[in-house]
Order: sequence, then structure tokens, then C-alpha cells
Amino acid sequence: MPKITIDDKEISVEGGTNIIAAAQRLGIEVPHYCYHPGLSVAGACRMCLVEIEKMPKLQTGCSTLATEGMVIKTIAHSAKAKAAVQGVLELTLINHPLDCPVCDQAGECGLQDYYMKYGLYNSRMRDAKVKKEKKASALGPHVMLDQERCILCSRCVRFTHEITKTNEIGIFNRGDHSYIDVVNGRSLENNYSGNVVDICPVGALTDRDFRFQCRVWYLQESDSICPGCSTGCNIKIHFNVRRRHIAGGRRVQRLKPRFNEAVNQWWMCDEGRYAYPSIDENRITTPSARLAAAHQRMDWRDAIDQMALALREALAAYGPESVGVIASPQLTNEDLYLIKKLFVDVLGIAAVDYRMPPNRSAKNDDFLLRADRNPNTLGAHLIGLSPFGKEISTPRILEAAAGGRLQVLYVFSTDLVAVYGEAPIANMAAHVPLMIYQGTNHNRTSTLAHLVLPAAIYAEKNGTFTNYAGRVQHLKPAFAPLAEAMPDWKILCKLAQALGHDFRYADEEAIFEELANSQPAFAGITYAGIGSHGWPIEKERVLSFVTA
Amino acid sequence: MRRNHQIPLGAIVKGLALTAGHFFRNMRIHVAHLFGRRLQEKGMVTFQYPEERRPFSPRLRTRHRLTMRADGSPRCVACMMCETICPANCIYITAGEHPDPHIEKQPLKFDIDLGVCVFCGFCVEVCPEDAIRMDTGILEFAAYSRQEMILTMDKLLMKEGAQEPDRALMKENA
Amino acid sequence: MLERVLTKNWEKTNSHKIETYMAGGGYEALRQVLTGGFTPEQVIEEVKKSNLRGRGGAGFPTGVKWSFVPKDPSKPKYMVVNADESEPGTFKDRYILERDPHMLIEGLIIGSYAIGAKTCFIYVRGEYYHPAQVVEAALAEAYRQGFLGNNLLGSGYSLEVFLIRGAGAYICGEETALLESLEGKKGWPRLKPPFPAVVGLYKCPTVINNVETLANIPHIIRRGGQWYAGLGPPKNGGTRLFALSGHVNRPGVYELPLGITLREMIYDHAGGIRDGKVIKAVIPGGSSAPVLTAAEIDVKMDHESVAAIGSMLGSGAVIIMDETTCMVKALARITKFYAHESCGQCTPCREGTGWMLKILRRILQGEGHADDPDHLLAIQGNIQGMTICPLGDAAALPVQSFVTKFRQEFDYHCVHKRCDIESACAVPA
Amino acid sequence: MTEIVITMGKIAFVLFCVFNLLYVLLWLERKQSAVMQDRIGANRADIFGLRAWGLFHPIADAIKMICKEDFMPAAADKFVYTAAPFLAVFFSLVGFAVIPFGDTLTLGGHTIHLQIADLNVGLLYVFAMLSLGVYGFILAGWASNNNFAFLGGMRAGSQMISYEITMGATVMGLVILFQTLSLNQMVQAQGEYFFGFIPKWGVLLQPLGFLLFLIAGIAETKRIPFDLPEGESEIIGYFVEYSGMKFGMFMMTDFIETILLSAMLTTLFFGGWQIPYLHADGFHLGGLRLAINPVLVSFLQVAAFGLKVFCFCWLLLLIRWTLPRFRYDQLMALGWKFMLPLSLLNLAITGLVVLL
Repeated sequence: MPKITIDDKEISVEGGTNIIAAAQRLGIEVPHYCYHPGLSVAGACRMCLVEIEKMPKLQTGCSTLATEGMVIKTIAHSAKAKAAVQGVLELTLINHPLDCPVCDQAGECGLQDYYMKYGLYNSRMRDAKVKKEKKASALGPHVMLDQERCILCSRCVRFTHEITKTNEIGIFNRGDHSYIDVVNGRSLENNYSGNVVDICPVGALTDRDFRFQCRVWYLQESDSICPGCSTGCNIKIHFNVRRRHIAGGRRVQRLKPRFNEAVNQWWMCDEGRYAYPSIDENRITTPSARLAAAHQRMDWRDAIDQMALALREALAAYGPESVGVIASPQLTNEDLYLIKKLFVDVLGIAAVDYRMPPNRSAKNDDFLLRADRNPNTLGAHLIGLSPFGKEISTPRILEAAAGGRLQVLYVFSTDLVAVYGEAPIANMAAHVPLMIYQGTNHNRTSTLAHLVLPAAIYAEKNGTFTNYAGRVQHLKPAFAPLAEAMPDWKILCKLAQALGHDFRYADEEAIFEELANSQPAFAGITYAGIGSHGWPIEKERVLSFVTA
Repeated sequence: MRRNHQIPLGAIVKGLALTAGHFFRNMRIHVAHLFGRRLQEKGMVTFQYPEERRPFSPRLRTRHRLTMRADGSPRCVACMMCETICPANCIYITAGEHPDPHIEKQPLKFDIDLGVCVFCGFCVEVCPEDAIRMDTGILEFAAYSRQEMILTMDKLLMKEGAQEPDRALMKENA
Repeated sequence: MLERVLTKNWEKTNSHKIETYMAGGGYEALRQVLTGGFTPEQVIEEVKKSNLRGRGGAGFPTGVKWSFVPKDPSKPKYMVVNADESEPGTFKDRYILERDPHMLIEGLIIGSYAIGAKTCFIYVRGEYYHPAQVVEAALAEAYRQGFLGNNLLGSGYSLEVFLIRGAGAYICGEETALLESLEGKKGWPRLKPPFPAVVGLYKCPTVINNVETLANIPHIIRRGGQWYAGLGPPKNGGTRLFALSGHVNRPGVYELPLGITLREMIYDHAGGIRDGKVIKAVIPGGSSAPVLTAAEIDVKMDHESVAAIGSMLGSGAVIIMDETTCMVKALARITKFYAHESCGQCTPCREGTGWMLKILRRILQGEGHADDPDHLLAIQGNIQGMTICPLGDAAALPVQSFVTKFRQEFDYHCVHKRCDIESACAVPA
Repeated sequence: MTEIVITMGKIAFVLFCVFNLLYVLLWLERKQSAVMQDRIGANRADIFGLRAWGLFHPIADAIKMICKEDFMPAAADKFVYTAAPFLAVFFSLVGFAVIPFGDTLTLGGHTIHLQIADLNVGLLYVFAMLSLGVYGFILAGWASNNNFAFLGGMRAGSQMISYEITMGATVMGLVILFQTLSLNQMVQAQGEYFFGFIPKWGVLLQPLGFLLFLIAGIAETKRIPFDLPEGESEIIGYFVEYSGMKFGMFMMTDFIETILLSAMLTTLFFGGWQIPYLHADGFHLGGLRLAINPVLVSFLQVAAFGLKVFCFCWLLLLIRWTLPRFRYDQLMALGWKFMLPLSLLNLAITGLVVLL
């Protein structure tokens, strides 16, 4: 543990820590462009120059590792380093176009930030800037390239070289005519291409999807978890609810990965990144009942009453065998716990499952994306929603329904038609007196349901997911549910109350507390303990449940 | 607390004398004017506004307009600086792709809600492209509905059918 | 007269043939080393004793460099010959490659033996087509004679030598860029540390030596380090090849001892300034070395003395300019070279060289501003010492020295918008 | 029967005059203030392009008021809220019943007293009506169920009480001098002369009384500088919730009270309909005599009364557009600590003089 001094502050860091990272821990900023903790060190931008005692030349903070007794002065304390960094910044800027007004990066741009902090303000550049060939051209399906804005930090090149190992991007030509481009007419097409936009410190690589949608200073952000697969990448939801004329009133503008060393580091996959439109599009906004062919809007109170009545009659007349529940691993632990508590524990219904036949075409990609495209499968399992053990009981439930043995079928956020096809589900719906679909978006299953209830989508939810490795992660709501939608747990509480059971919870945390107290797998976990980086359930505990 | 309970009678009388003096002086002049006499003496400061117009100061902020490129398209690149700085939140821009990659961005919609605008001129100040100005000399834009108070891009570009700028008045003083 | 060590065979016909070389005692040093019981340590010791300093430009003691190679046998070690001689004004290695390639080959074999390398690469500048052919032929001869290949001279030591031609980038003369190039990548210098002696080619310990450096090795082994050290002043062993060019009567490569003065070199050996003109400036060590004025030519040409007056001996390429030279134009030409050759990896060099060139061009076009010389100094100050490799310094130092030492010429250009020296002071294309 | 017809005619005449004067005052309020302030004033309302210096603006006002939404707060007391403006207007109008606007007119054998009702307690009647008028304001403030309105109403009430006392005490001086409460007799008494040629007008008999009455009168009409019940810049006052014609009635009350005050000032202090030296049969001054038709004399007297009233109206507007509003404590201090003692002093001196 070498002890070093940065700007008169002492700190002990692990061997192999570079000066930028060490300074960061002291809260001292060492400006940099090319350095990224997730990539190899390039030392190319020369912005991180610091003065080190007993070294005649300034050293780069990215490539210089801390050694015992090193005394470092950053630009805050060293006039020499400051002058050098200002000089480097001036050189970085001389050939950079002044198109901030049209650049999507404006507002989160490294050049703008450092220019305001360390810029010389008075331009000495009298000569024409270097013109490059590609202005605003697509590099791939998701990424836009502007060669003139590029400061050649090579982060994107190193990303495709070291992280995706696809090597699509390279730097071509020499000197101030260097430019980045894709290699040999290829296109930047891999499932992680969106990350190059995140790591690009300037506006050279921008997101085609986000292009011109919203200026970044209008965005608010909220921590969440990607629901796209069982990895549960930590993300930030960037949304705009203040200026509703922008992007056609869509609330979510983009998703960004959030650093979590144990899950996704700095990255996320494109499949998850670009899946956000479902948050605002094609949403179920009000409860509705199917009358003949069309759905007719109804009150929440009426919908709950109708459900409660049907359930009560079915249970009284035909017993618990007449009700089937298909839960969903898209739901949070809190929602799933209440499903189990209400239907299994209180009403004694056995036909409850959340599993679907696995989709054979989905595969793990050896990095972040997993074949299981549900965020909370393990959570559902650990809560105990697999009553028939290993065997998936969903087909049995559907069979019972098609055979007219069910009075009520309650489907949560699962598009049965997508899995089983239109005809069997339509046939089944015709044989069940009441099929309830509670979900976020319209789909063919919701069209067939007799009663459709709008549920809050993950961006509107407070709750937890358990990822494939047993890490319980907290997602926070970015904004209130759309229109009349409600979080699933609230709907369940209302239903339970209508059935005469006293389900009252102050908030999601109260449900989780009860869950943690009743389910041994979750013992000892609290929202505070989960924090922003999650709580790993010990492997042995997870395994004992998975095998049990 | 000490309060001044004195009644300034002297000041009241003085004040009444002053206002009465103005009254009689102006009455005299107004009546004289009616008969076309003593026209060089001005009895009032009022301009008979719609009939009689004052020249504007060149710095006066009047209704907005969007400046154009040589081809008649807006200079605006939809950077949203004006929308951002606007203290009244009365500017609504929707951005889109420009066919020329060297311009890149253009406004698809550019609406200003004059019913909300406070005429502070920040939008003009902040524009990096000199795309918006408040120099039309147009001050009369009352409308019968809120919707009519919203200026669309065509109106702002002073295209056909839009209110003509009152430039004569602007120039007089310039 | 001075003893000629490296150039003694050059005038002979077929000097590049192995027969000619062996007739002059060639490959005897190799035989001595491989069969005479020399250990690698002894070879290194002898080279250390000789005070041989790298001839590529930096002047680092060769023996010391070799001793940095770890003895750890777990990784292969490589010997790389840097024949990417690209510095403007330098052409000495080309003469060795063309006229006495076996001297190099013998040297590299001994050097490889000393560091324990089993593979050696000769990286030849792309434009050196003919020299490369000559060396290729010489290598074939050496293989035939058993000086290369498996089990050299029955010693059990094996060595493969590959000749690789560069693609014409100046930067590949920088040793780590050269390694990148050898590995098949873009010629971008690497961050140091780690140095190539520890992590070099394919992440293995690698020694990179200049052609002239290695050409000295056979002589050192054969005649002893002591003898070699005695040829030059203290700490500067041996003779040195100086490439004289510019406005002298007899430009060319001269083998001279270190420590000779620049004046002697120009007037006694190169025949003085052409057409009896007056000398104006000299660049003593390749175009990247700071320029010297006529008043400074009494300097002794060894590393320390030249460094003491603020320049460097570099690759020994001496460029002489007479009174008819416009220094602005000369600097513009030099800067153009560096702007063209900057690899573009790190910001100061990539952007700074181009900017300096733009300013210089503008000055030459008569559009200079009074503060342009100051800007040039400021920009070079932002490049010098801030870059990954020395190319940044190489581009910055001439600007610094030209502008400070010949400031009046720059000011004249900026103020009067024309040149007062060359009537047709054109802009370099 | 004839009496009734004549009385009806007089009532109609008085109302006609009052409302027309009201109309003119509305115009004058705008125009006079404009002229005083070097402006032109409202002049844009036109009928077929005829603008007539803005004379149509009061019509436009009326149309606007009548057409406006008649808003009533949900929590208001519906009946009182609606009744309040009517009360205010009513009590300010009935005050005119005892104002003599001329002497007598003999037409076709009938001698018509140019006064609607010659009460022998006319003065008390006017005060009574003025005091009742305040109910309109207090009730408006209370019925609106709005704190600011209520505050305005209360202010109006307290202001009325404060200044009515001064007013009453001041007028008592005149009562002592004239020995009557009948306004007509007071006017008659002012037809006499000091030294045979100086008209014996109340203002000369009671100069201090006149000043105090004027000030207290303005306070009674609640106009600037005593407009605290309204106080547009602070509470807006008792009519804050009123709109449309109900608000218009409060506004009318303001102007009617101004006219009433002017009429009172004329009657009590400026000789009412008296024109100096003009008697029923013509001018008398020293030895000079000029015979005039009695009908013309009556006409001249009515005109003189009208002119005097108009002049006071003008003066009140001048004051209204000149002075700033008092602070509330200043208002109270002025009323109780300054005007009341002065009016009592005035009464005492008058009494003393008469006694001596």
C-alpha cells in the first residue's frame, strides 16, 4: 500500500493504482479524455499531466502508478501543470468545430466542461481548421460519427478492441489528418455499440436513437435496473417530464449504464439500452372490460369489485381449484411476494406459476446479455412461486382453463399468445368465464382478456429484482405511473381488501421487510443494505434453494 | 413608534394649486387648439396612438422573427438555447435532421407563445446563430384566442401572409 | 591521420561481398566470441569498457542497455536492428548497409549472443530499397557460411535474422513505434515505462540498436574495448560517422573522432562553404536538433559539449546553411516534415505541429502578424516535453531555436510581409 | 292630484339632473385628470366614428358593466350580497329629496317650491340618509365572505362614524346661526347681506366650519385621499368580489355622493340657489334695479345652483387627482384628534358670538 501525497493530502492506495484514480479518491479532479477505468491506458490526450517531485518532466496521471512517497501536485497546486494542461486543451480545441449548437453532446461534453474550467478563452488560432471527410454519418445502426468533433482519444477503438473484441473501429491516417472510422467498410454492429457513445468524451460519436430528441440539460435522471434480462444491469433512466413538447411527449429519452463493479461495470447491451420506448408507447392506461369485441373503459373501483366478486363466487362454488394465476418474472420481488401471499397463502390456490417454456433461440452472449430475458426469475423462485417443484405448471393451468375447469384466470404481464400462439389462447379465453390481464402494455393476450388492468412499468416502480447470481438490486421510480396505472402491489392490496383481507402496506419497503422476515433466502436484507449497488445473497443459499 | 400626525395643509394647498394650474393652462391651450391657435404650445404628451405613431427606439424589443439563409430556410439550428434561457417558457422547438450534413440540424417546429412571452429579449441575446431577432417593429398582436397568440415558424419567418414588419418606424430613429 | 574503423572497406570494389569483408578480418570477432569461450557477460563487459554510445541519436551507452535485459529464460528475447534511418540530413546507415553490410551482420550476431536472443529483426526504412536488397544478399551469404542459422560455428548458439522493410513512416524510427510496426500494427509509440529491454517485441525483452552502433561491435571485440575507448574523448568511445550536407563544397559521410570541432569538420574536411559564402547556421545532429549560429561552430562534437550549448549531437547529421538561406523558409520546411510525420497519437504533437506549419506558411505568404513568432514559441512550449515520444520534442526544438536565434528574420517577415534574404522565398508545397 | 304630479315632476327633474351630472362626472373624472396631467384622456369610444372627446365613454362603461358576467362568490350570502349595492345607491339618492335647487316657480297660477320635500328637519334627514348609506358598504363587505372585502367594509364603517361626528358638529354652527334645520330656510337666510352688499353666505359666517365640512364630506364620500375602504393598491375593499352592474352601482354611489356633497356644500355655505342681488323681481344693488321676468329669475337661480354644484364637483375631482391616500392611522388621528376638537371649538365660538 504505497502512501502518496497529492496536493498536500496524504492517501494510501493499493499498488498499481494510477494517479487519476488515487486523486479521485481524495476528491481531486485530474482532467482527462483518453483514460477510462474500464479500458487500457493510452496516454494520448495528455490532459492528465501532473507535476511529481523529483521528476523533471510532467507526468501523465493515467500511466503513472503510485509509488511509495510520491509527492504529486495537480493543476490545482502546480502552475506548471496548469499551464501545460491549458496548452494541451488549446491544442485539442484548435481543430474542433464550433458546432455545439447542433451537437447532442453539448451539456455533457468533456471539451465544454474543461474549457470552462481551464480554457484560455482568447483564441490565438487564425488559420483554417482541418476539414475531415465525414460529417454526421452513420457508423452503425445505433451510432453516429462526426470525424471533425473527434479528439482521437481512442476510447472507442480500445472499447471495440478490448471489451467487445470486434475491432470495428480504427484510427486512420496520420498527424492532424487522423480520423476514426470503421475498418474496411464494416459497420459498428455489435450488441454493445451504444457504449462507445457513453465513453466518447466529445460529440464525435452520438446516439442515433437520441439524436436531436432532447437537449441533455432538460434531462433528469433516476437510478434503475434494466429489466431486459436476468443480469439486471444497473442503469440510469434519463427522462424529461418538464418540457413535454419534446420528442412527442415521450418521457424517457434514453437509458445509460450505471457503474456497478459486480454486475455490468460501465456497460450495458444495446438490446436493453434501446428497449425503453415500451415505457411510453402502447401502454394500458385505464382498466377496461371486454364487451363483445371491443374493450370498454371502466373505473378502478368497479374493476376491483368485479374481480373480487368473481373470485369469491368461484372459490365458494368451485373451490380453489377453479382459479389459476400466471405470475411473471418481470414483476418485482414485492409484487411477487404479494401474489404468493394472496393467492397461495390466503386463498389456497395451487395453480400459481410464473415460468414459461424456455425460448430456445435466446442465448447467453458471454458478456452481459443472458438467455433468460426476465429480470427477476430467481427472485420469483426464491419467494417460492414454483409450487410444483421443478416442473413448469403453466401448461397445466392453461389446459385446465381450456377444459373449462377454471372460473378465473389471472395473468400478470405475460404475453401468452407470443409463447403459445393465438388460437390456443383464444380458445382458452373462450372457456374461462373471467380472464384478467394485468400488465403494462397492450398485446394480443390483453386483447383476449375479459378484464384488463393497467400496471406500472419498471420505470415507475419502486422495488427490487434478484438477478441470476442472486444479487438483490433496487430500482427506483423515475416518475409517477402513466394515466391510471398502478403498481401491481397496490392493485393486489386493493383486491385483497375487497376480498376482506387486511392487506395494508405503507410502501414497497414495508412489503420487502415482511418478505425478508418470512422468506429465509432474503433474511437480513433491507433497502438500506441494498443501496445503489445491490446485495448479493450468498451463493450457498441461492444454490440450496435452486436445487431444493 | 413615533408617527407624524401633522397634516401638511400647506403642501396640500400647494399641490392643489399646481394641479389646478396645469388644469387651467392645458384647458386654455386645448381650447385654443380646437380653433387652430397656438399650435406651437403643447398641451399634452399623449400621442394619438393608432393615428399618430411614435418612432421606436432601435433597441426596442418588438415581435420576434426568425432570420433566413439565402435559400429561405431558417438560420436556426434548433440548439434550444433560446428555449432554455426563456424565463417564461414560451418557446417550443422540435428539432430534426437537415439534409445538408454541414448544417445537420434544423427546427421542424418553432413556436413562440406570445401570450406567455415577457419580451425580455434573452432569446435574441443567447442565440449563437443570429437566428432570432426582435426587430420587426410589430407591437400589435392581440388575438381572439390563445391559439392565435402562438406564432408558428412560418409567421416567424415572415413568409407570405404574415404581418409585415413595421420597419419604417424602426429606421427613423436608427 | 585519423584511423578509419568503419569506413575502411568502403572504397574497395565489391565491398558488400562477404569475401571482401572476410579478407579484411571479417567474422573473426564472431569466431572469437563463439568459439573462444566468451560468455555473454564478457561481451557486455567489453562493450561497456569501450564506452560505445548509441549512434541513433540518444547516445545511450550500449553495454549498459544490453545489461538491462533480464536473464530470465522464460521468455524469448529479441534483437532488433533499427535501420529506419529517416531523420532529414542523416544518411550514414545507408552507407553501411550498402557498402559493408557484413560488418552490421557480424555485430548483430555478437549482440544477439550477448543478450541471449535467438531471433533478430532488421527493420529497414521502406525507401531504402537498394540497401535492403544488399543486406538481403549479405544475409544469404552469411547463412551459407554458417554464421547464421542453427548451431553457429558449432557453438550450439542459433540465430535467425529477418529483414523487414518499413512502409515509410518516420515515426517507426522511434524504437517502440518500430516494435508496433514489427508486430503489424499502426506505428504508434508506446508509453514508457515499461522499456523495451523489459517489455518489447511481443511483450518480450528486446534490444533495439542502431546500424552504426552494431557495426562497431566486431571492431570492439577484435581489438578490445580499451582500444576503442581510446579513439575518442572520455565517455565517448570510438569514431563516429558524420553525414555532412548543405552548403558545403564536399558534402558526404565522414568518419571522424568524437570531439572534433564543427569548424574543423566544415572547413578542413568538407572543403568549406560553397562559392566562398559566409556560414550562417548549422544543425549539428539531424533536423530535430536545435540550430547553432555561425558564432557557435567552435563547439566540440561530442554529446556533452553539444548539449552544453543547448543542442544535441543526435544522429550526427550536420546540415550547414550559408548566408543566402531564409531561416523562416528553412524552419517551415523542417516543420512541414514533422507535421507530415507526426503519428497523430497524442494531442500536442498532432495538433501543434500542424498549427505551427500553418502559421509558418502564413508568414511566408506575407500574411504574418507581429505576434506570430511569440505564438510559435508558445505552441512549441506546449509540445515540448508533453508528448509520448520524442517526435514532439523533435518538432518543437527547431522552432524554439530558429525563432529565438533568428528572431529578426521572423519579425521582418511578419512586419514587411516579405523576405529580405531570398528574393524568391517560396512556400514549401 | 296636481300636487302629486308636480312632486313627481320635481323628483323626475332632480333625478334627471343628478344622473346627467353623474354621466358628466364620469367623463370629467377621466378628462379632468388627463388635462391636469398633461394628457388627453379617454377619447376612443365612438358612435359611427363620432368621438366627441370621449363623451361616449360612460355609455361604453355602462354597456360593459351590464354585459359583464354577474359573478357571485360561492360562499357569499346571496340576498345581502345582492341587496348591498342597491342600499348604497338608494340612500345616496334619497338625500337629494330635501335639497332646495331653487326658490319658487310660478307657472300658470301654481307656485311650485323648487325642492322635492321641504322638511323642517331637512338637515337631519340628509345626515340620517348618509348614515344609512354605510350599511350598503358594510353589508357588501360582509356578504362577500372575503377577508379583504370585510376589512374594506369595516374600514368604511369606522371612517363614516369618525367623520360624521365632525360633520354634524360643524353644521351645528350654522344651525345656531340660522336658527333652523330646514335647508330651504337656510338658503333663504343666506340671501341677506352684511353691510348691505356682502352676501351673507355660510362660508363667510363659518369659514372654519366650511373647511371642516369639506374635509369631512370628502371622507364621507370615501374618495381620495380618504379612499381607505377601497385602497386599490392594498385591499381593493368591500367591492372586491363585485362585478358587472353591481360593481357599477357602487361606483355610481361614489359619484352620487360626490354630487350630494357638492349640493350640501352649496346649500349650506354658498347660498344654495341664491344669486347675489337677484331677487324675485330682478336685480337690486344699492339704487340700481333691473326688472326680470320671475320665471327667468327662477331659471337663473336653478342654473346658479347647478353651476355651484358643478364647481364643487370640479373641486372634489381636483382634490381627488392631486392628493395621495392617507395612512389609516393618519385618517383616524385626523378625524378624532384634529377635526373633532376644531369643530367643537368652532361650535363653542359660534355659540359664544351668538350669545354675546
